[in-house]
Amino acid sequence: MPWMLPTIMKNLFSRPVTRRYPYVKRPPFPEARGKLHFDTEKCNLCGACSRICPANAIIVDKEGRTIKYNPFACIYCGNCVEGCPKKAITMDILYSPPAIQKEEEVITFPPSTK
Amino acid sequence: MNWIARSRAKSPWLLHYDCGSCNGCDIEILACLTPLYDIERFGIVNMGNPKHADILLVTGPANHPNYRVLKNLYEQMPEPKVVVVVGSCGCTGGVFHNCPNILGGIDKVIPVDVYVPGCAAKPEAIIDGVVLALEKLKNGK
Amino acid sequence: MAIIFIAAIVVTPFIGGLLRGIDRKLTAHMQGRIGPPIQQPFYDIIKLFSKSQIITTRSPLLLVYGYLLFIVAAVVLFALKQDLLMLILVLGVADVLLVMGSFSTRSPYSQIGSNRELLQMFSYEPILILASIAIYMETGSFLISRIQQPLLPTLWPVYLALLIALIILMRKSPFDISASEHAHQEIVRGIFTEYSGLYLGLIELAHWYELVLVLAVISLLWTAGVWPGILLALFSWFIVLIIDNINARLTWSWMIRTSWVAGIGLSILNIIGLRLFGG
Amino acid sequence: MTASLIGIAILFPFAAGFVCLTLKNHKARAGVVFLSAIVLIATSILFFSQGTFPLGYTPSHEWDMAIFVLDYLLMAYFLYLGLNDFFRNGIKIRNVSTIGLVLVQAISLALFEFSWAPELPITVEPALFIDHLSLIMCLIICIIGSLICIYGIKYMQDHEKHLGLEKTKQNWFFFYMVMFLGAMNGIVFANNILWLYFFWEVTTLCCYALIRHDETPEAIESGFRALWMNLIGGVGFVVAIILAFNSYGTLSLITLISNPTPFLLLPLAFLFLAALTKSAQVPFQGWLLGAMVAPVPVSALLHSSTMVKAGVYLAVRIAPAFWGTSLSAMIAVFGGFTFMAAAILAISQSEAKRVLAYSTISNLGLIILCAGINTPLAITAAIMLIIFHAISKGLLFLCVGNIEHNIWSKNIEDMQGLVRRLPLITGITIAGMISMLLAPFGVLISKWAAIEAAGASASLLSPLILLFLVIGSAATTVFWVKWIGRFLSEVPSTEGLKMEPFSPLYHTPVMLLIGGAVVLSILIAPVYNWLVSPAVGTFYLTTVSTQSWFFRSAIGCFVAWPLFIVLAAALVVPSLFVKTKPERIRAAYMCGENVEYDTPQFRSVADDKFELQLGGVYLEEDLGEKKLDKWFKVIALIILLVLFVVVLV
Amino acid sequence: MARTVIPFGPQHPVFPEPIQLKLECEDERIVGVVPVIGYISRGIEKAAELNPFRNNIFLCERVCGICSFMHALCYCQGIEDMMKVEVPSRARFLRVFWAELSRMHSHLLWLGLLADSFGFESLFMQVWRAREIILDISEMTSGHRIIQSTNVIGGVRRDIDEEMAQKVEEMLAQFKELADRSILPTILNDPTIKERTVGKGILTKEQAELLAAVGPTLRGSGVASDMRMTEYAAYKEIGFEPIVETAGDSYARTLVRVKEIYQSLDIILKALSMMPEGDIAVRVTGRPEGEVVSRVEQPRGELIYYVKGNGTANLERLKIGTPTFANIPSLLVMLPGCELADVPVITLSIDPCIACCER
Ligand code: SF4
Ligand code: SF4
Ligand code: SF4
Ligand code: SF4
Ligand code: SF4
Ligand code: SF4
Ligand code: SF4
Ligand code: SF4
Repeated sequence: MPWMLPTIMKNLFSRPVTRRYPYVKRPPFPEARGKLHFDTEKCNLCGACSRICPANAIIVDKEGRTIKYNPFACIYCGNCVEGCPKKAITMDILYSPPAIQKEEEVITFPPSTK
Repeated sequence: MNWIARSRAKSPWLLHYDCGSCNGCDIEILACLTPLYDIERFGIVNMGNPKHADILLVTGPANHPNYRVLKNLYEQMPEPKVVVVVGSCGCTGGVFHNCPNILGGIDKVIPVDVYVPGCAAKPEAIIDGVVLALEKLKNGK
Repeated sequence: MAIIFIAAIVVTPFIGGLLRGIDRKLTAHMQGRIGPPIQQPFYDIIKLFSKSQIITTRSPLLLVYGYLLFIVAAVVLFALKQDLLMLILVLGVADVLLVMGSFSTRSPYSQIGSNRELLQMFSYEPILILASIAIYMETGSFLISRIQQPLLPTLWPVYLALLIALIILMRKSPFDISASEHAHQEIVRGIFTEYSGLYLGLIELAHWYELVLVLAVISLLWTAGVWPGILLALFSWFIVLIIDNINARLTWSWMIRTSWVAGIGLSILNIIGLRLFGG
Repeated sequence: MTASLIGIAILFPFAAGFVCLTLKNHKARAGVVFLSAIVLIATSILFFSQGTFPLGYTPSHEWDMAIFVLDYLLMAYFLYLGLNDFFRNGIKIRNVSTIGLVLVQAISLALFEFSWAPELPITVEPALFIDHLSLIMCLIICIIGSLICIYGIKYMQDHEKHLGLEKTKQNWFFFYMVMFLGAMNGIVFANNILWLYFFWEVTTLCCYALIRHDETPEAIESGFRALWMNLIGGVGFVVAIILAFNSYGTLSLITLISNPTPFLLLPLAFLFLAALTKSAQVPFQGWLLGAMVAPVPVSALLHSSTMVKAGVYLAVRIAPAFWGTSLSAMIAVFGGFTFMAAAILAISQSEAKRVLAYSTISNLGLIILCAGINTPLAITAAIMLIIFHAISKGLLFLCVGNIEHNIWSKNIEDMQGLVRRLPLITGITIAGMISMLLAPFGVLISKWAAIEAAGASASLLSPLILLFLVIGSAATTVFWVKWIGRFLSEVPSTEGLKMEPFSPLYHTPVMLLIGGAVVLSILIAPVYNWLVSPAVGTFYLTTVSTQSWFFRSAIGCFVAWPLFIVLAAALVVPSLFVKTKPERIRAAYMCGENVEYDTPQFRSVADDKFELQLGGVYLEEDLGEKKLDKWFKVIALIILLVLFVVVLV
Repeated sequence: MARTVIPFGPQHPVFPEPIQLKLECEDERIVGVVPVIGYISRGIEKAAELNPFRNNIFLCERVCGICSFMHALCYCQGIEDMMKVEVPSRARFLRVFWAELSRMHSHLLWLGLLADSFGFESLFMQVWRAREIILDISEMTSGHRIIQSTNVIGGVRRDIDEEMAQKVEEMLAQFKELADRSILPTILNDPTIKERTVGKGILTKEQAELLAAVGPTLRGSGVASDMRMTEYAAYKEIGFEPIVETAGDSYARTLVRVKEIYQSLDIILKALSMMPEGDIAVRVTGRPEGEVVSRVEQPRGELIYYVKGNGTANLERLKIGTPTFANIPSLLVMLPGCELADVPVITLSIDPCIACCER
């Protein structure tokens, strides 16, 4: 009964601890795992990321020279980042935003120069 | 009318249903209620009862034993109502995409208005998602 | 008289809504949160009024109007300074109609909630009636208009008992038994579970009236001028908020025990005291 | 004119009863019952509109002689009943106590009349005395009692059909039913206490016979219980007669009441004992609960207009005589305790008629409490309670009887969702309960007056009385509302309500009664002015005024009719514009596992469908009869003991 | 006597997860309980046979998001056992670090839910506010707030450097201060909390052993049993004593968990200070073959992974034995006879987690 009293009184007379998101945004931790970026320069469309993705979120189309990445399936584990032989995938510290439509990202590669 | 739209946007009440999630997103939803995120700032209250709710927050993928319950809850919510799916597995099946008991994303069962990706979705992302949903609510859907 | 009549009907819900808003704000602050804006209850109620209506059965809907109307009637009776005991009985009518309404659907949680609401009435009604009798013994009349002296010095045990009733009526911990205001407990929203939209809004509106009314009754205990009375009421209200935040919610049997032993006990002792030494 | 009306009111039912007994033809009997009902109703109304009150009337002395003889015949019959049972079934509490009590009564009465009394039979001028209180009782008996008899015509047909009886026993049934009314009129008119005593014993006889009507072992047992418990009251009566005559030399009730002296307290206490056995106060509630085995019209009659009302009538009648004494305060405590105890016990009951019975006991306790408080406001409350309780309780019994004949059960649990199955009768029942329970109906106005009177009572015991009063009235709300809740608990459905077929003999009496309850509650001011105020005014200064139809006492004011407007608005307005379109109907919330929206089923173990069951709350463990009954009886006995001690000291 | 039979769940505000209790009551006294489970069964064990064995780490983490780290740990330890991999000792210490961090956040989460279940909202808020500090530590060190995703077969994926360790210690001190000031005294002393928990849902020592309860449910009944006593990861070096209470009621279980929060705090600090330098992972090649049983102590009790490999990239069988599944029978002993209002409290007192119970 009275044991909670000091706490609530202290709370009542001090500033709330609430983070005022979305008006004030806290910078994410440097280690935070967010959405993926594919570097079309480095990637050679080997497909390793697709094979090791536990969520089946990456589809590499070697012929069509596209990578389809589905942020709504991705579990942000970073397995692909670590597994990519070319280090072509980087992970943002910002999470991918909510959306009204779930659209896959299609990353198109310039035609092969070989 | 303006008043109504405004009030709708200012007073969204939640119903949360866990359809087969791993708990990760559920506890992040609960975390949104707590002092650090405090979504009651936006008038959001977690109601726990479909008849009082405006927003249905669903976590987890749709699975066979559970989709019927989800449907029932959705039907018991009065209009206007919106559905927000939280978490990658609810959006598409995510990491559970090849589990035998899974139907797939929640949109296989009920119409979904907002998708919040992430595994687990961060509280910030959930707030963003709800804010998106409010736009829909405002217009009476 | 007509002015008082209309003012009571129109102004009361605004005060009630505002109090609810401040209530939520203060509660949030006590928990270290920012909380909703103070006008939040008004947003809520407008939203509820604008929702589409879904219905289980018809009778609860009819009875909700009765609940609201009788509470408004009680408020008017207060504003016109009528008989206090009658006012309490009229309040009882309102509550009975609410309970009947939520009994009207075969729904597990609203039934359990209604049963508990009955037990709540079982707990607080005696306190209110005894309070009105104690006030009578001091003033010589049940009419509110006859209260002229400050009553708190002789009626403080009754005041303490009324605080218990106030907790129950405001549906706050530890006696938030029938509706579980925070909705995360065993009976969902209890008695309110099956109401939605407009009807839930009407109930909320009635609740605002009821809140103001009960506070007004408490303010009677100090009628050496209006302001001290109002301060007393607000003070009591604030005490209830604090009690709400430092207690777990208890069970109905505990509620009945406390309200009977403490609430009825204090009131009866007070009445015995008045009978023996004064009045 | 008045003389013949009195004659009709008392004698006609006896005559009609004998005619019923001889008639074997159902139609003819129904005709007689119907006719006597009309005659009685007409008589009482004529009486009310014609007479000037109070009035005394003394019929010729042959009647004194007749009653003198009949008295002993009656006792002989009781003795025969006891002995008969003794020889058939051996020693049992029931026959031993019957025999013992009859003998005590007969011997002491004989000793008194044959050796001490100066003349034989003792006559009193006037033998009959009729004031407004008697008149109110007469109206209740004749109107409500008659309606119940009419209802009984069809009820007993169905009842016997259900039992599969070959030979009808209805002639006996109506013999006692109709005679009962005459005896009751006798009680309320009598001024000679010996007459009063005779009619008192006749009601005991009727009550006994009607309870054992079905002749099941349980019925016989209950009949005997009613008999011997009421004989205790009879003994009380005889003692009171002897004591009163010894100290006053007269047996005129009115003389005694209008000249109270301290010596009077003891006979009054004994009269009160008779009153409280008759009105089944704790600890004597057993017989009334047992009486529930009787057919419904019997219960309705016992509870509303006859029998138990005789008890409270007597208590209210003699109240002026003990005004301001310690006896008065103790009576208030006693009544208050019964009010509370019975209301609490009613919570744990699941059988409809038992709930009604406890409610009756409780309300009678309240009336006795008012008689004990004994201020004009309290007596007003008592008389209004007698009126409104009679109407509502008679109504409720008839309703339950009707329901029983539709669902063949008296268990409240089986009445779940009955509004959908039998909307008409259920609606009336609920209205009847509301008239017992909610402001601004008459019962509640009376209760309001009772509480204010108790608050204003100067007695040192008043805090105790108040305690009983508030707890009792809170408990009353609980048991009524949870029962109403049972009725209302229905499953969502898109279909509209379908009324059950209208059955004139069943539905007319209940409709008349509910109409009466509502109209009289609305017209509380004129009812008060025409009936209650003069009745109170015979012995008290009235303090209630009905300015602008508000019910106003010196210390408070009840504004009834505006509340009726609110009630009407609350019922009528929304029902005009609340529309339930089928597409809006949803299932009740069952955690998402509803099977269909219109069945009370949910999915559970192994995906099977399970019936949702919602039992009522009975708090059996905390407030059950098993736990509390003993203690309540003990406490009540102690109070009674203290009461007598107080009187003797 | 009138009987009430109602569904309690799957969607019920008391349970964050879907489970149904079919309750039978008389008045409000519970006379029968049948639990209905299976609402969130996804078929993870089957899916684990379809995935490459390394990917299963991520799947196993999502058996449940609360003690996800333990699942990954248990799985990795199993595979490592099977493949005879020697895990570097720094990695073992880091595993202890995250494991105990999970335990803290799990217990705090549970404590908040318990407070909410008996309507003590302000306590719920305080607890979860304190919990955010733990989550921040988690995000700072692993990149995820609740699913740390730091285990790999052969070690861990993230390291904690000096600076970060410093920061962690600061934040833990902050947490301790908050907990000491506002949470602990309330839980230890508040009479209303005791009213709601003491003597509710008693599980005797004999019953607990007979029904094979695990974790705090078992320890609350006086049995000193904790998988950490088997000294996996770095518990051997750090040292470990299980926390035991003897009353066997809901309050005892609460106390066990509250004390474990403090114990975990100590273990984390010890792990940070004792952590040896070195690699955080070894490279593992080859494919698992054979079968193994791996056990770790989750916040809720003993977690068992049975892994069977057949020399291919896919496992032949993965079987998960979870603590809640083991604790449900004890629940069925505790519930009958209690009040309806106690159902949430007692149910939560075993800290039910349906996600991993049903997988
Ligand atoms: S693994 Fe790397 S290089 Fe290969 S396809 Fe993926 S992103 Fe490109
Ligand atoms: S982060 Fe994980 S889930 Fe997302 S794409 Fe990469 S491997 Fe797949
Ligand atoms: S999205 Fe991830 S964290 Fe969220 S419920 Fe699904 S698996 Fe769990
Ligand atoms: S397969 Fe299903 S039905 Fe058969 S035993 Fe298993 S759970 Fe039961
Ligand atoms: S849990 Fe069993 S039944 Fe379900 S998918 Fe896995 S293997 Fe099949
Ligand atoms: S016990 Fe609970 S928290 Fe832990 S893994 Fe299982 S479901 Fe998750
Ligand atoms: S599934 Fe496990 S717990 Fe159940 S019977 Fe089999 S071995 Fe025992
Ligand atoms: S509970 Fe165990 S035995 Fe039953 S289906 Fe699930 S995994 Fe199989």
